[in-house]
Amino acid sequence: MLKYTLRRILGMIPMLFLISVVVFTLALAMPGDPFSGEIDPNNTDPEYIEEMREKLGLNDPIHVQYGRWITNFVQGDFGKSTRYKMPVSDLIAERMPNTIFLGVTSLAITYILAFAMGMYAGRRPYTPGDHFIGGFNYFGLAIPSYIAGVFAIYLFSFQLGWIPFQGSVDITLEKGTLDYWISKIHHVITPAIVLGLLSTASYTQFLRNDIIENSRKDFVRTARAKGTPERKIYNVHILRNSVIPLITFLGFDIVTLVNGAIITEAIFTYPGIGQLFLSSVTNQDYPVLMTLTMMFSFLVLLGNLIADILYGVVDPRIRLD
Amino acid sequence: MEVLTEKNTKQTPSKPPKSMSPWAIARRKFVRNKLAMVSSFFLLTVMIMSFLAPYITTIDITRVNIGQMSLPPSGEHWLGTDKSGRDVFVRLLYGGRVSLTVGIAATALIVVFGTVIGSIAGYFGGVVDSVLMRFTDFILNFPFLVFVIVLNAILFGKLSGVWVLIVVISVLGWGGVARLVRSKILSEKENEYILAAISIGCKPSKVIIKHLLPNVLSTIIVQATILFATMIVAESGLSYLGFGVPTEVPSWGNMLSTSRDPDVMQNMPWTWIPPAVVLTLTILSINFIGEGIKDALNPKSYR
Amino acid sequence: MKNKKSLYWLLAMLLGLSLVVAACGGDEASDTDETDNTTDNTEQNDSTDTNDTSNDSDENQSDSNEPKKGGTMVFGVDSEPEGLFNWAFYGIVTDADIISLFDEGLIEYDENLKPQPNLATWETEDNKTFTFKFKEGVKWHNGDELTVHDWVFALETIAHPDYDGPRYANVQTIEGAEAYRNGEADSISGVEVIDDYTIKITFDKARVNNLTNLWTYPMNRTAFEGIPVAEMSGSDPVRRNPVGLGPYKVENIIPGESVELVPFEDYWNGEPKLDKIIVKVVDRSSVLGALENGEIDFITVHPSMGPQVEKMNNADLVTYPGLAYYYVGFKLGKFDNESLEIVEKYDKYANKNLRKAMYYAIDRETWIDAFFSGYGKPVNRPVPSAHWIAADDSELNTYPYDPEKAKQLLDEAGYVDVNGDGWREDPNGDEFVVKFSHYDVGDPQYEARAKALTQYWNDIGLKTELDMVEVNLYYEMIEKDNPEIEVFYGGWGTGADPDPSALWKSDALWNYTRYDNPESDQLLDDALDIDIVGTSDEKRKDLYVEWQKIVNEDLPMLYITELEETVAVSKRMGGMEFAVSGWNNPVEWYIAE
Amino acid sequence: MNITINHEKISERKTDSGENLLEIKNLKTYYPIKGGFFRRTLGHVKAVDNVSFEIKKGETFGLVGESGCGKSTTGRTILRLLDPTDGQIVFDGNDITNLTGAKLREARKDFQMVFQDPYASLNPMQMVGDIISEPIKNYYPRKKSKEIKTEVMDLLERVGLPSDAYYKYAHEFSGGQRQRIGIARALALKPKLIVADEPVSALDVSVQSQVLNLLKELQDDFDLTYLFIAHDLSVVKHMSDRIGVMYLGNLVEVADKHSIYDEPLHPYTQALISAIPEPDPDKKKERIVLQGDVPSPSNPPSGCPFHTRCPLAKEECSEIKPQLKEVKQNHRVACILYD
Repeated sequence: MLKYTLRRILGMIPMLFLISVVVFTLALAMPGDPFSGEIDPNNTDPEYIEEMREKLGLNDPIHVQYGRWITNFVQGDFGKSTRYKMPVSDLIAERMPNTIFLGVTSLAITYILAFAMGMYAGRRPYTPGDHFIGGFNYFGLAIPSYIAGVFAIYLFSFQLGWIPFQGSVDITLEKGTLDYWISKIHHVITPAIVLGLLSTASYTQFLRNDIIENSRKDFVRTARAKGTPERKIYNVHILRNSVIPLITFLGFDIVTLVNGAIITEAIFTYPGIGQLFLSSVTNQDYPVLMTLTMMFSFLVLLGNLIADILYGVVDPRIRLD
Repeated sequence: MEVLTEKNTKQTPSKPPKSMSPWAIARRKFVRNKLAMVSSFFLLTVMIMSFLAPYITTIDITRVNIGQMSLPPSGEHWLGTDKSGRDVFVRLLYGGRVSLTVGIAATALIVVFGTVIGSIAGYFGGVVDSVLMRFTDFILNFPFLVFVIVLNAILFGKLSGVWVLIVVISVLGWGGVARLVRSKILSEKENEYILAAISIGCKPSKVIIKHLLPNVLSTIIVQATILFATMIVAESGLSYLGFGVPTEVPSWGNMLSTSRDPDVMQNMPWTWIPPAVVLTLTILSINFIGEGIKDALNPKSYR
Repeated sequence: MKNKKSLYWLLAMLLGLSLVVAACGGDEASDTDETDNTTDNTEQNDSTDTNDTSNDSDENQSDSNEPKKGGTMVFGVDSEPEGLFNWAFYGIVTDADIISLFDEGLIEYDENLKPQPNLATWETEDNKTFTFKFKEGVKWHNGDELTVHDWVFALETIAHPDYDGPRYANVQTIEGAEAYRNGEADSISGVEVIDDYTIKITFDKARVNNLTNLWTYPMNRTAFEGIPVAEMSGSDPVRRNPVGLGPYKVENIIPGESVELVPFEDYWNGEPKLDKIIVKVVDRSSVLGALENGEIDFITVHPSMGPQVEKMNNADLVTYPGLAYYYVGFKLGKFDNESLEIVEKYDKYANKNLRKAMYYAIDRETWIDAFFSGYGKPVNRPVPSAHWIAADDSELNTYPYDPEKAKQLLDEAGYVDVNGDGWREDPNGDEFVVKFSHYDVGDPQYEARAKALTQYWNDIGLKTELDMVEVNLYYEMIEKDNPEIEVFYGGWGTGADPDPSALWKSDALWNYTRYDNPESDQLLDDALDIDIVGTSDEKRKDLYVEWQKIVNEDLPMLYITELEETVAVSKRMGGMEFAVSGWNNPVEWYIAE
Repeated sequence: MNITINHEKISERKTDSGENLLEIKNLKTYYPIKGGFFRRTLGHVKAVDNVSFEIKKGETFGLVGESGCGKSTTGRTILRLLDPTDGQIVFDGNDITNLTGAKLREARKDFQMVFQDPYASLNPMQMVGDIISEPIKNYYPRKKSKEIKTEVMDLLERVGLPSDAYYKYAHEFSGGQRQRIGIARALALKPKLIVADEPVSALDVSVQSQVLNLLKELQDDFDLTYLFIAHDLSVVKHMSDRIGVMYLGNLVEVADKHSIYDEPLHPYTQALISAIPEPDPDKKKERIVLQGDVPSPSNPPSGCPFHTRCPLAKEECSEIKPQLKEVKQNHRVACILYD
């Protein structure tokens, strides 16, 4: 297991290297210089631009440019945002907590809702309650998250006024106070639900089916025969068996969150990494764009790794070696 | 020996009683699935109306009608007009054309490419498999949305119209199918009928196409329905964010993106609720059809 | 060559201050792709009688009750600030709007865009040497007193070789700035400190517009102490704890999201009345909802939202004249970026009658009503009406909507349908297709309005194709004279200084149409020549009117519209006033109820 | 059950035409074991380790051994469905060891296989007619489809299937019928050699004999040579002319049927034969029970592969690997006892 994990981690290195080549190539292929943002549009003197290009090394052969970029990158120097004029790492550090908060809340809500609904439906299959939850799930799987987001803002923010329509926190509150955190949760709750909608629906479905299947298995019959209370059968015996496969989805959740955050943050004007990414594309802020793309790729790699490892941990039948 | 007695009964080759192929069985099961049938009917209607849009209406869909802007639904304009004075209903049809085209084309490209790569890797194994699968992993490890957005920004204006988007999402999307097909092929390959096929002189290409693929086709079809839904969502989502099909092309996502204008969102719901509803129902019906096919193709039914 | 280069520098400098690339229409797009540096129109203006094209600003603010103290104002911005909260470093309008709440400059501009003293007064004899006298006792937010040294610090920062902001052009004309930048001098020789409150600035030569081009924003020296110029733009005093001179000071910044401002007790020019100003980023899609719910008290809105705001019970729409105009340009030639001259002439659109016909074909009134909710009017010259050099329409040709006249002009010019396919062919009988390009920022309305223009031309028999191009690519293609671009839509904003040289002279990079008329070049040069116009605005204006007549007749571009600035102000706000130069000093603002 | 019906016939068959249809020389088939940090090949599973024998034209050669001893691998390697690691396969005078691509495909015409699992060996998506006609179409693409159909109908009839089977799918048939389809497919090309890999082990006992008898009839009709692989000695006994016994990838004894059954020489063979249930309950015989498990073929014991379980093992058995030697006429054995 450990060996497998180690090998997988080592295997990520060439993958990251290849991705970095692709990212660099893409940046070169985008309209304009990959570093053209650093050239001041108001200093259009050709000689000055030439001097700048020389200074930035844009006249070097491409592999030299790549080498310089990747060397700095590996050392944690991601360059300076051409738009915000600050180190990319600082910029990401500023936004990162918001996205992590959003992601974690989304995960928490997903799991809570999925458990509540999945267990209810699984215990009482083919009842109206189950059908209702089933219907909800089908819609959850079918409604694109941005449509759900637009409806949510329209309804909850503007019509009902329950939730804020933008931002991550009320600025007037002092950092660290209880109110501050309540405000943060208040801001994050709707985007988090929208972000987790798809996973919630699929987990609920999965849990329900698994519980129904498990409830027909021998160990449940045995427990029943022994007179174990029904509640205990479901909460202990069946749930334990149904939860295990669910855990393995955690890795894939990271991947889903990466993609989902971009859309959700854009709809809710939630200042996180996803929004930063979108604006870096429209503003051709290459250092930010390249760093974020690398970061997202790394997260996906990590997510897949975690998924595979959890698979192995949870289900020893799957031979990893 | 009763076998011998049977042997004596000479029978001339005659047109036999109808025998149920595995596909026929699946078809019968599918037809019995009400939800799937209703969904198929809905999807078919949407598709036919969308693709026949140019024949249903003669309105020039691109024309901006300054005198008829922002009209609510009426007898003349069933779903009203948008801010450009274009008829929303007609746009909905044309939008479906684009969204469904993107969905179908991207799904087709992905399925074909993924199946080719996956079956080659799975069938030949060894070095071929390693190389192809490393490449697949490489593609799979790109965050889909991120790279679609970046690639789309690069190709913008270099390729025309919706094909940029189709090509981009196809290039990035085939990894999952390739992996799935490969694993299915690997397990299907263990069956002796594959050895039999080799021993009766089938070329590798024939083994894959005639023997392996028909047996993994059910998986591929189910996967294709999921992909189809995903691709439609991807198109509309990207268009909503402004990275999808060009704004001048009507698509459901582009129609929905008008709701980013608060005026439209609050005061002209007739322009964005129809695409939202049709889109959601389309995805829903594709999902139901997918479920139906999955049930119908459940191998327990015939093996 | 040497000569050419310095000329180029001059143009770049002029452009830097006086003209603005209104990439997608300054105000109308919240999109952050604009490299706006409209330092001027964000100036506060405390002259009480505003140049009143604002329809209901009076009724709004003249609640005649005394300005009250207290309350929190929520100041909405519809795009995310970049967080460069310093005049010397900011890049986009949103940042400038926020800076103007907590910082101000030495001079300001009145409703006629003429400089007025603010923190300093000035005197000059010859338009070459200026003596500035600072107000005494003006305090920075950190308690320091404002002295001329803060200004010198700002000027030297901007002239420093490591400076990475876009404002060097505003310092470059000071004598010795170039030498300082090249490292040949330790200080700028044209900057002479007389005492803590008096300073003399000498320019390299006398110009009509030296003052309007000069950098007049001091920087607090203590805040930036120890920070190398190269690192300033990312440093704390710019991004996290800006120190200004304005009526409010920055209390807290949540990057990309909101800024909290509180009153500055020692403000020199009155007493701030609000307890707090919260700057909030509001996505465009949420603007109306937020206004309706009273969650924001002020925000700049797109003209298309205007009618909705007008209907609201708790907010008013205020309009005031803008400084941008929109046009349809024709590529008439090819520019060489190295030699700075037009090296080739295209003849596809060279026929003046063709251009005139295309102008007559457009129903601008209807078009503006449809796409800008009427918050704009047709313009007949490349100068916004609000500007003091604007020629009166009576002096110019006008091109009202007249499709018949358009067709007639085309017939005369030889553009007739010879093969009977319904489209006109060119005078040689070859197929003629107008290729029209418009930038695309993902807003469907842009496509609609561009399409509408092509329809006007289609209607007079000119076959027109529309091409929507991604906005970054669009300006690159226009600037490089990419052959894909033939007829294009664009917008320019002007600043306080009226000089249009950088957009119109034949050797200017930003002369996108590649318009080449020696007469026009001469007039533009004369208007800047101190020997010809002296210090007389009248003489200068006459020359510019003459020039406008020429470009109105030549039509290298079709001047489409000038838009009004549209802002939404909550009914509970008092004391807010707007003019062409922007809004008044925030110190006047209060909450009425 | 009437397994005995054709017994006499078999024993009377002429077996020694003297000509070898198939010669296997030092055949080795190894599977690599990958592992470790860098996924290198760490070792090999020696599924077939140095096996040599020959099959004469027209005879049935039985290959027996416990499951996992490599007999199926041997069969598949001979048909070149697996690639041999080393050794030589000579079929009808031609070396087919290194044939590839089109040449190998061409050679395949003459040797076919009947598979163990009648459920997995028929493509569920094909109609029976297609399954049987496919080999003909592969090799005679120009043959008229009508002609092919007639041939297939004949084959169906010959293997005892109703003619309407042509349009049916495999899932509509019982195991025995399916195996008949498999046999018909193997016969379609009129091969010289058929490798029958445990053709009845997956079938109900009641139909096993029918299929076995069918195979025997076909052998006469089509002039076939069989390599008959089975783990069941009684089945092999009825089918084969000569028998080879495999243990852990090695051939330990080869002889004609009578010699093997009447006087098995190798201790392993002796143990196997003692385990055959005797139809006559009075005829008691001592059963040799082997100790321990079959060792892993990835790590076979040194010396004689059987020494770990051999009741007669000596010390040197763990050191010297005995070679197959002819100790009597037409009776070869690999055991130190007969050196």
